[in-house]
Amino acid sequence: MGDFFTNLDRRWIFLGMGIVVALPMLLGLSFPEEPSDMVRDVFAAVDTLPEGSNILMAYDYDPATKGELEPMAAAFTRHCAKKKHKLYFITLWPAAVPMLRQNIDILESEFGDDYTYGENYVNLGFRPGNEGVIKVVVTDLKELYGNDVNGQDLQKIPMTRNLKNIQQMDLIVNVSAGTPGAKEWVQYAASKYEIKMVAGVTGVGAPALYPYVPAQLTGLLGAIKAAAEYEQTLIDAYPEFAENPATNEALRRMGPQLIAHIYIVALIILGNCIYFTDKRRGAAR
Amino acid sequence: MKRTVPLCIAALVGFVLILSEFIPFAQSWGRTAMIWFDILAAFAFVLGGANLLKIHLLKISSQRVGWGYSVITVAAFTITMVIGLGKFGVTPSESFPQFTWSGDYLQDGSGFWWMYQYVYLPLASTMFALLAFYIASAAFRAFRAKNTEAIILLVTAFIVLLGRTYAGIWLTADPLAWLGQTLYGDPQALAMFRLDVVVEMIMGVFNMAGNRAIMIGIALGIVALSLKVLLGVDRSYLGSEE
Amino acid sequence: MNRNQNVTLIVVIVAGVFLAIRAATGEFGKVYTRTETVEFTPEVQEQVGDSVKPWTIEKPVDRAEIRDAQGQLRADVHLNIQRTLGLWLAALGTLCILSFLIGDNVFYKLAEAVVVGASAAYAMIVGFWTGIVQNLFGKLMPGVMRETVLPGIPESNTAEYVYIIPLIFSVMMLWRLAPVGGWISRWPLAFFIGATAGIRLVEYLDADFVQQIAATIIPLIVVAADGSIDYAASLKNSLIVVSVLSCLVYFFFSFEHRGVMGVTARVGIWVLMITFGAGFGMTVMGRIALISDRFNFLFYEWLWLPKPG
Amino acid sequence: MTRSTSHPQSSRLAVLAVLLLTGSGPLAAAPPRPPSQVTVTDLPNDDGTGLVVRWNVSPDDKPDAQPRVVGQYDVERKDAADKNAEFELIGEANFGETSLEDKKCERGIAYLYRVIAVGLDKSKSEAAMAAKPVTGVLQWIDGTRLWFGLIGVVVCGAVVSFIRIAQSGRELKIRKIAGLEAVDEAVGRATEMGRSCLFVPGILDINDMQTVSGITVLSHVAGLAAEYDAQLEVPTSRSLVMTTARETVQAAYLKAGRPDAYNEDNVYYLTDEQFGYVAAVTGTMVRDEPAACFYMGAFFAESLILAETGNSIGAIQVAGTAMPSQLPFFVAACDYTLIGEEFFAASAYLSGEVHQLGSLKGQDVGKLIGGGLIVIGCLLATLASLSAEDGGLSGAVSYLKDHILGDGGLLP
Repeated sequence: MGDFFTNLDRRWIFLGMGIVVALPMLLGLSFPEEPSDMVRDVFAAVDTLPEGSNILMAYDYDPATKGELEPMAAAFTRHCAKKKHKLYFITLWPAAVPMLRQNIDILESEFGDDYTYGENYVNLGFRPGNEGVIKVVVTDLKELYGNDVNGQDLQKIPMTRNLKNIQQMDLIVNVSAGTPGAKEWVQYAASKYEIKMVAGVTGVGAPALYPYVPAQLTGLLGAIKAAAEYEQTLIDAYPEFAENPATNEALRRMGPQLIAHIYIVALIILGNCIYFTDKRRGAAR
Repeated sequence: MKRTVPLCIAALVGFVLILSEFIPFAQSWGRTAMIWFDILAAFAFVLGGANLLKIHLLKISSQRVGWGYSVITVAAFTITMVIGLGKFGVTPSESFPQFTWSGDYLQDGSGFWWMYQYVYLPLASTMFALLAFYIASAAFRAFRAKNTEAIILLVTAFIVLLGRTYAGIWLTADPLAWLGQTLYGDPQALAMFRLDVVVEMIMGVFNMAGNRAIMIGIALGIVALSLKVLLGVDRSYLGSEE
Repeated sequence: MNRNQNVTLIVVIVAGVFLAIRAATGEFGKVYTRTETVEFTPEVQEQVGDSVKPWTIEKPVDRAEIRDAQGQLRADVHLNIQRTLGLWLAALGTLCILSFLIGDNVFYKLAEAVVVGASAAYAMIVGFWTGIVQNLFGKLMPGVMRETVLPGIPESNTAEYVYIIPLIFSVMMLWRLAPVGGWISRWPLAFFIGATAGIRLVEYLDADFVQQIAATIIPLIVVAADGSIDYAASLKNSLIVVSVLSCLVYFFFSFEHRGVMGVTARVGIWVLMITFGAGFGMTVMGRIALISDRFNFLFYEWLWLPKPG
Repeated sequence: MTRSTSHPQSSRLAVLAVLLLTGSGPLAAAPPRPPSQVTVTDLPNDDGTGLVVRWNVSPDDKPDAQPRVVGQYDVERKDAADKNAEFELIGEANFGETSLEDKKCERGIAYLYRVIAVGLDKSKSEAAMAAKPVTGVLQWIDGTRLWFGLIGVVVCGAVVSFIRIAQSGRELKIRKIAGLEAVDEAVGRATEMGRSCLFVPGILDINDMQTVSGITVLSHVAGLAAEYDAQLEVPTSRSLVMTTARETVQAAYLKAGRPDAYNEDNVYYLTDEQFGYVAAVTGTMVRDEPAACFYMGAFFAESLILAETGNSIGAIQVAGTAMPSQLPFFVAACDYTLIGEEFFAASAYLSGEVHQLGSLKGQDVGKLIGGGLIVIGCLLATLASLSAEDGGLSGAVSYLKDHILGDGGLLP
C-alpha cells in the first residue's frame, strides 16, 4: 500500500501547481463574476451612506497575506473615495503601515481632486497593544493617537479636531489577516458600541466570522473570490472604473484560481482512487 | 514577593477592568490600565527582538550546528535596526522642515522602507506562498475519504472549491436551467441547486452554525481560563521554577 | 550525482536560459523614478528661516510612462540604482525561498535567516517609534520630544508623571534579559496577563456567548407578511437551530454519548465536518492567491512580461 | 420672504428677487434658518461626563432639497458659571440629524449649549440656544448591563463551584473520549509491528494551553509505550517544551515500573523556526518510519506537511488541536482527531487535575444555560410567529432578546 505515493516525487506535483497558476496568468484567462448576496450587502453598506460619512479604514494585514487582501483593501479604498467619504486610516499590525501608505497613494493619484490630507483623509498609523488599542480608541482616541504619522497634532487637523473616539464613525471597514483583526474589532468596538462594520478577511479566517453576520457584523468578504465580486460590483455601479486596470486585480487572479482549484480537486480524487485500488488489491492478495 | 505580588497585580488590574464595564465611575481607571497595557505592548516588541538576538548570539558563541545562519540573522537584525533607529534617508516632515528628525520613520524611499519593500516583504510573502504547493501535494497523498466524516468533509470542500469560482456556475447553471425548464417549465425551478447557491447555503447555514457552537465553547473556555488566572487558581504564567 | 543535484541543475539551467532570452528581447528588472522637489508647508513660518533648503524625493514612474512615443527615455525620468538593486534582491530572495520546493538547501536557509532577523527588527523599530517614543516619551518629556522628533506636540502639553509607572513596569520587563533577578519581570507580565484576562472575560462572554445565543433565537416556522408559511426561511432557521444545538451537545462532556444524546452528537459531528470542509475549501483558496501574488511580482514587476488584457 | 418686489418700475430688484426665490443654491447669499427647540439631557448610564443635545432641524433642512441648503449643524457649548467663557465648537452633525452626544464634559460643571445650522457655503444661521444650563449626572451602576452581569456571575459561579467541589475530593465524571481509545490502539499497533511511535507536541511554547494539554497526552502515551516496551520519539521546537517533555516521559516510565527503558536522547529539541522544524521532523519520519504518529498541541501551516508525510509512510495518525484553521487538514488526513474542546477535555480526563476538571464542568453548565435559552427562545419565537397578533408571546421573546441577552436593562 502506498508504494505509488512514496515513489512519486512530489516535486512533480509542485511543478504542476506552478504551471496551473502561471499559465492562466500569462494567458490572461479570466471569467465573469456574479456577486453573491453577501458581497452586495457589504457593497451597500458603503454605498448607501451619505456622502462625506466618517469611515474608519482599519487595515490589519501583512506581507504574508497581501496576495489575498491587497485587492480587497484597494477596492474598499476606491469605493469609499468614489463616495467621497471621510477616511481615517489606522492599523494594529506593524507590518501594515506601508499597506496604509499604498492605499493612500490610490487616493492621491486617482482621487487627488476630491481628497486633501487632513480634510478628507488622515493617516493615524500604527499603535502597539493589539485589542488594547481598540479598547482605548473606542472611548478616547487621542489618549493613544496624539498625532498622525507625520507628527502633526490631531487637534490641528480639521477632520480630527472634534473627534473624541471611534464611536463617531458611521462605518468601520476592516481588512484583516488574523489576530488582532476583524474578530477583535467586532468584539471590542462594533458589537459593543453598535457601530456598523464590514470586514474583508482571508479564506482561512472567513468561516469563523460567519456567526457574527449580520447582527454584529454587517457583511463579510472572504478570500480573493469575494474581492473579485466586489470589484465587479464596483465596476457595474461605476463604469468609469473599468478603464483603470488596477481595479480588476482580483478579477484577474480568478483565472489561475479556477484552474488551481480544479487541479486540487483532481489530485484529491486521483489520490483516493489510487489509494482505494491499492487497498483492494492488498486485501485480495 | 516573587509569587504573591504578581498574583495581586493580575487580580487587581483584571477586576478593575471587569468592574469598569458595570460601574461608570471606574471607566477611567480601566482606560488608564489599558493605556499602560499598550505601552507595555510596545516594550514587548523590544523584548522580542532582544530575545531573538540573545538566542542567536548564544548559538554563535557556542558554535552550535548552523551557527553560520545565526550570524546572518544577527546581521539582518542589526542592519534593519540601525537603519530604522537612525531614520536613514528620511526627509523632515513637511509641516516641520526645520526639524531634521521630524519625518516619518517609514517614509517612501527611506532606508527602512527599502528594507521592508525589498527584503522583508518579498521573503515573508513567498514563505507563505510555499503553502499552496504543500496543499497540492497533501491533496494527492494525504486527504483520504476513509470514513463517513472524511467523506462529508471532502465533498463539502469540493463544493466550496468549485462553487467559489466560475466553475460552479459553468458546471451547473445551464444544465439546471434546462432541467428545470423540461421538468417544471421554469428555468429557475432548480436554481437553488446551483453550486454557487449551494455554497452560500453551506457557508451561511452549516458553517455558520458549526462555528457558532465552536465560538460559544471557546468563549466559555476563555471565561473559565481568565477567571482562574484572576483568582490565582491557574498560575502557569508565573513559570515553574523556584 | 544524485537526484537532488540533477533536479537543481535542470531548474538552474532552464531559469538561466529563460533569463538570457528575456535579456536579449528587451529591458526588464529596472526601476525608474522622477525627482520631485518637496514644497513644504511649515506650521510656523517664522521658525523656519532661510537655513532650511527645499529637498527632493523620488517618485516611481509607471513602466508605460518611462519612454515617449519614440522610445526615448523622458527627460525627467532616470534609472534609480538603489531601487533597481532592491528589486533584484527581492527577486533573488523570492527565488531562494521557492528553492525549498526542490529540497532544503543553503539558499533557502540564508533567506530564512534574513527574514527572521529583519522581521523582528522591523517590528521592534515600529513599536519603538510609535509606542515608546510617541506614547511614553511624548507624555513623560514633551519638551525634549518637541525639540527633536515630535515637533507637533502642542506647547500646552506638560509632562504627565503618572507615566512613570508604565515606564518602571517596562524596565522590569526588559530585566528578564539580565543574568540575575529575572523574576522581577513577572510583575509587568502579571499586569499584562491580568489586563488581558479582564477584558477578554467580559468581551468574550458578551460578543461570543450572549450575543450568539441571542442571534440563534429565531422562529422555526416563519410566517410571511400575508399569513402563509415561508418554507425556505423556515427550513433555513430550523437547520441553523438544530445544527447549533447538536454541535453544542457534541462538545458537552458531562453525559455519555448514548441514546438520544448519541444520535444528536452524531448529527453534531456531521455539521462540524461540513464546517471543516468549508474551512478546508476556503483555506485552499487563500493559499493559492498567495502564489498568484508572488508570480505577479516575478512576471510583471521584475521580468516585465507583457500583461495580457 | 414675501412678494414685496412686484414694483413694476424696478426691474433690477425683480431679477434679484427671482434669483433669491428660485436659486436657493450657491447664488443665495442668505444663511439657512436656525434649528429650534434645543434641549439638553443627561446621557444615561455614564460617569457624569456625557450630555445629549437634541434639536429640531432648520426649516431649510429638507431631505429632498436639491441643492441642499443646510450642510451640517455645529454644536457649541460654554461653561455657564464662567462669566468670561466663550462658546466653543464641540461637535458637528450632518444635515438631517437631530441629536449629538457630547461625551467630553467635566463632571459637576453646568454647560450651556447652542446649535447653529451651517450652509453648504459655510454661511451660518443664528444660534438656537438651549433654555438652561445642564450638568451631567454620575450613575453608579450601568443599568443596561445588569442582566449581562447576572449571566456572568452565574457562569463564573458555576466554574468556581465545580473547582471547589473537585478540590473537596468528590469525583467529577467526564464522558469517555473516543479519541483516547485511538491513542491506545495506535501505540498497541506500533508495538505489534516492532516500530516506533512519534509524538509532536505542537510548535508553541509551554505557556500555551494547547502545548500543556499535549504534554498531558504525552504522559499517557509514554506510560503505554513503557508498558508495551515500544520506542517513543519526541522532537520539540522549543527548548522549554523539551525540558518539560523529558520530565513528563521519565515520570511516566517510572510509574510504569520501567525507569531503565527511558532514554533521554529520544526527547530532543530541533529548532524554533517553523519550517526548519517541520523539515527535520519529516526527515526523521521518512528515515525511521514510525508506525504511529501523534500530533497534539498548537499547529499552524505545518500541520498538513506532517500529516502528509505520516500518510505516505503508512503510519496511524492521531491528532489533537484547538487551532480552527488546522483542524480541517488533520481531520482529512489523520485517522482520529481530537477537535478543539475535546482535546482539552481529554487532557483534563487524563491529568485528573482539579481545576481542569472543575472548569470543564463549569463550562458544561454554561453550555446548558446557552442551549436552554436557545430552546426556550426558539419555541417562544415560533409560537409568537404562528399566533398572528402582537400578544404576550412576542413581548416575552423581545424581553429575552433585548433585555436578558441585550442591553435593555432590567425593566421591560
